Amino acid sequence: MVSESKNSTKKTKIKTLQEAISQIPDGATILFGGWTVTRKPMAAVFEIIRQGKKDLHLVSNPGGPESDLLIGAGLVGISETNFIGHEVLGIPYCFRRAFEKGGLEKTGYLHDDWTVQTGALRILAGAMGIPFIPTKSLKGTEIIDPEHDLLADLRGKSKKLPNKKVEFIQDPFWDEGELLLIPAIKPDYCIIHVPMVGEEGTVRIHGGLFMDFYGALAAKKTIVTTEQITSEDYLKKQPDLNSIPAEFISDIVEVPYGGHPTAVQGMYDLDFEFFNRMVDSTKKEDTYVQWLQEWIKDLPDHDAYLEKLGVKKIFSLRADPGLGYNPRLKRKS
Amino acid sequence: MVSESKNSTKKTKIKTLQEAISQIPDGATILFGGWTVTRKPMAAVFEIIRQGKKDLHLVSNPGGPESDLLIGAGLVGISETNFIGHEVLGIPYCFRRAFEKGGLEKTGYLHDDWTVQTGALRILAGAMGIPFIPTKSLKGTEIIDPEHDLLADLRGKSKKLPNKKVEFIQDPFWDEGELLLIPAIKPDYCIIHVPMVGEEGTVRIHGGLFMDFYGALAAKKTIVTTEQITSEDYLKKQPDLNSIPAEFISDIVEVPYGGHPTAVQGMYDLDFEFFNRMVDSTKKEDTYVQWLQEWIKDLPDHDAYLEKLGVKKIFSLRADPGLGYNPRLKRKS
Amino acid sequence: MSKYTLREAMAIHASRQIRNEDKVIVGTGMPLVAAIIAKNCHAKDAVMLMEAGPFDSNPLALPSCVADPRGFVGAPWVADPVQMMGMILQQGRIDLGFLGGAQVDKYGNLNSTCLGTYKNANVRLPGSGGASDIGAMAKRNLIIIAHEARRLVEKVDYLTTPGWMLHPYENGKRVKDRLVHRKELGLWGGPEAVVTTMGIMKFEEETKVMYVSEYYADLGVTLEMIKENTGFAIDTSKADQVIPPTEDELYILRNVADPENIFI
Amino acid sequence: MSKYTLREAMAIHASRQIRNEDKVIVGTGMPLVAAIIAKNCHAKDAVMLMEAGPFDSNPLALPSCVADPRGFVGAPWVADPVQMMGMILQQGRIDLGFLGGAQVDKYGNLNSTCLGTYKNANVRLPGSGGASDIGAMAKRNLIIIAHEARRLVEKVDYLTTPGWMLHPYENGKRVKDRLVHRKELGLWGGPEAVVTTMGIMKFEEETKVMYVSEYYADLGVTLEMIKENTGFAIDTSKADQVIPPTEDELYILRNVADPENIFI
Repeated sequence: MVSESKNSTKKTKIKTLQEAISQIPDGATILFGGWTVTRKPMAAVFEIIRQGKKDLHLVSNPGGPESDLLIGAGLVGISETNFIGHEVLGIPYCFRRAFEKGGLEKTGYLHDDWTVQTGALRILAGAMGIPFIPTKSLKGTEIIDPEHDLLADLRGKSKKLPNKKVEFIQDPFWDEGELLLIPAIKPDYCIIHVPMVGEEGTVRIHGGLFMDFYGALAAKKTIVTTEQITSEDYLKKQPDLNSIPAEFISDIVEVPYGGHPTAVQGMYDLDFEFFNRMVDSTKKEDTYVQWLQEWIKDLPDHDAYLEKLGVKKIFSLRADPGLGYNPRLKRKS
Repeated sequence: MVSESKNSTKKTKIKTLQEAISQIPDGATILFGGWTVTRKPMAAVFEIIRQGKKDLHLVSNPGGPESDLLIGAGLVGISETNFIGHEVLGIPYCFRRAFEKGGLEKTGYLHDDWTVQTGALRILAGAMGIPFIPTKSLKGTEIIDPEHDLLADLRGKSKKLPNKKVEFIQDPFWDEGELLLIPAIKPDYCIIHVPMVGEEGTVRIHGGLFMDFYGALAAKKTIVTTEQITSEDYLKKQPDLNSIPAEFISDIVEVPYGGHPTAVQGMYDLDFEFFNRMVDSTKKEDTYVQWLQEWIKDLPDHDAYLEKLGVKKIFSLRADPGLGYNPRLKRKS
Repeated sequence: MSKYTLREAMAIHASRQIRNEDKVIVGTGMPLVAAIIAKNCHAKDAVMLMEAGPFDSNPLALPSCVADPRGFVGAPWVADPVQMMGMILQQGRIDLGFLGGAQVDKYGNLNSTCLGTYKNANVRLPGSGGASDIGAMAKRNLIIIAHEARRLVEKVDYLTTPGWMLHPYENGKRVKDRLVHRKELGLWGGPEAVVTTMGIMKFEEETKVMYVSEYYADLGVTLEMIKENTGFAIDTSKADQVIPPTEDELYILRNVADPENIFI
Repeated sequence: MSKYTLREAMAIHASRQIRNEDKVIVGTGMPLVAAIIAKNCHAKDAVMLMEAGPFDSNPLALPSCVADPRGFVGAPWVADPVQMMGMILQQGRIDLGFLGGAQVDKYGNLNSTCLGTYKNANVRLPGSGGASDIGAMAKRNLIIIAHEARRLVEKVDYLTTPGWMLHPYENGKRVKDRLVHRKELGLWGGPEAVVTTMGIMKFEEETKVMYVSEYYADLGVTLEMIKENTGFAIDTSKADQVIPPTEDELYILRNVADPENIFI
């Protein structure tokens, strides 16, 4: 009934990675999609490092290599998250160093600990446009101990932080006793990496969505990097498979292997070899500086990164289309 | 890695409609899936009428013909809902009668008005296992006026009702001012009708899920009636298309055209002719009694209902597989 | 020029309130008709949403209701009501809401619950549905209603959907002798226009009282007729004649939006 | 009988805690290995869940983490973390949680946040992840940890995940001189067993203090060794020898669950 060939006045959202990242100001609150070592928007993270964005406020829940690498590069002021780590791929050395041996005092890095559930619910509340949401978690833990609240001095002053970490409340409705209210997360930017986006922004993700849908809604702007841009008409044929509508995507960037070295289900597996070398480099500040120089700063852009990676490596990571990962990959070095 | 041919100890959930409905006690709180005149579990509703369940407590949000017909049959004690109606298909006469001209005093029917958003959030809170959730809706309306709260006398006494209708709260986190807390809905039973279920209970719904997923989680038990039972192996091939996991389904009942006379996207369209006659009958108590006798009570079961409907009628409603509805159906009589 | 009815005029003038690129949430009936006209005329990029789930709907046939499979055709994504009403709407991401109702008062408050008293109604209506939420949380709202004195009233029998001026609650009780601007309750948005079968009403900037902005002079409607058919004293001093429906709009309404004459 | 290691014994004894038809939520590492053993041995109907989304996972290869595409294979449905942790877990629908950590204390409280003081840690760990939530809200919990005196401690350096006895909060402050049963805080469930590299610990019905229930006598573990390697005085008076791993279990562990030796 509505004519297919609209005389659209819409501006294209398609940008280069440099353009998309350059709009992010220092101090921005950023939620990275994906989950620890899966489908993280690594090309975008590397471009953030290249552009040297400062004083970033990370709210990924959980964080993975993107958080550890940004902390190690000295670009993070605050992180509100339930986890920063590489799962079985090693220790998040940069994050560890930031805490240990007077690290916090030296760097001024502020960390706020949460849990997977409460981190997810805080993003959900952001997506819902409500300032808080109740949870039955956290009771009896030290996560809510005000003595450990590194953000205490900023609360009530910074508009980017909730006035309190949590609030206790008695259930007025069903006699369920005491529970906690936790504040919404309100990111300036959400950055996600996905297998497929329509030219207007409809997102299709295979398998786990993780927090990407909620993050895209919670954020003021959402930048999506994608393996490929496809036609909206193709995606419309199976709307039940689409994950985020175009209206909540601000910028579209095509970056093949933009999740490397993390895994993108159905596209390519985790690059265990590369990942291990990357994590190894973070063991010490100077080796990490070298790694950053070699793999990020000396390269002008993601294309150059891929060229350096090489065709053989890229093809070796390809996922089995039936399984979504690469069953022939050697996982243990 | 896990062997496909499990030596399962699981009991089958597959039952007859009579068996599934007979477990429901009088006074049960029931959430019917679907949305107004789409994908309502009508065969189950008709069986509830046949079995004469009394004093039901309905929490469908919104309600459609199922609510109006049950109210008209004198089987409903309480309804907490944002809407009871047939959309463009006429007036919900039974519900209207219950309110008008001393109807409430005569029948003792208690109605509690909500909105689509707050009805949905109340079910979401139930699915989340939290006793309440905040909303920015309802402010300034009479929906929250305690003078209109027909359930006021029962609150604090009945364990099936929240102690209060709403609670005002000041946002302690983001200076967003006053908003409302609304109580979770905790149904005893959720009853949904779907196109397809695996033999263990994995549900696949095409198009709109409405509140079915949340309802299935919020309820203590979920009965699913389905056009067809299929194999779990078939459904596993595209997990991204599945809607509710088997673990949250208690009972499975195969009832072809179990949504009739409402529409089931991709299967059959709304039976406008039948629906109109049904609604016409509800204009007066005696004509509705006759309709109930003819179409429900005089028929032993859903099979007999379908036989009475006839093959020609059934085939005439079939949806175009590309469109999901029947474009040739005459909608206006 | 073709002849057209007051109801057709209402649908077309309502459609003109939709701007290109608006995300507009529409309900069953005239709102759907108006949105489809707009998408086929001046607002091709408008994104049509429905509370039951369709998102960016591009239907080939007029949906009977917001959950009709017809409304899911051409939609690139399907929401559930929690996502649509609890996230997208509540976050303030919907530009325009389309509302109907049995009564509207001079402040744009709507009633779709009951006529008479709540507990012993003369007429019990289906209830809010999503109207109250949309009235509270869309950035702008548009009301469509037949122009009759029993519908455009001084005060609605029951306030289902918030307009501009509202009774606040204090200590859980509705303060009936005080009216405040919706902003004082933390509500954004508000009704922008009321499109009736006689014209287009808007609201005074200061007082938020309804006045006649345009009227269907082309259909013989006079300002006197509007006064007679309005249940409160309405200012007609600023009223202009509407720009009549175009041939294109009428064609789209009759042949594309509602060829089955379901709502028109 | 084949030889096997303490770590292999730990994986197999942990797997035995899983009952058929349990809905069990597992994390990266040993929990995944144990769950896969259970599903291939005595608990074929167990439903394996992961916090990142996989629901009823039936992997063909050991997932590297809870978001690894390997974990999505054979799953009939995929949750998002709000659904998994904010709905399914919080509603009390998960039967068994599998937890690890850097320290566990005598009440089954776990630490996965830091060693030393929070603000100036000796070792900063990745943080709770889903552990704290699972410890709070699964119906039963199982802890897997290497048996070392620095890990089984009198009191955890930081309480990430609630066990049995907890300091309550009053007026927003943690009351450090009072310990209460988790039920007093409205928490259900609680840790059922701690499976280590030396044996299986349980908790006294009354005091909720950890004791030795079974030990790996088959591997030469003695009760003295357990006492020496436990950071608090542990009751060994009720300890039985475990039933050793079967050939089947060892075969499954080595050839099906973790043939790549990723965690074992």
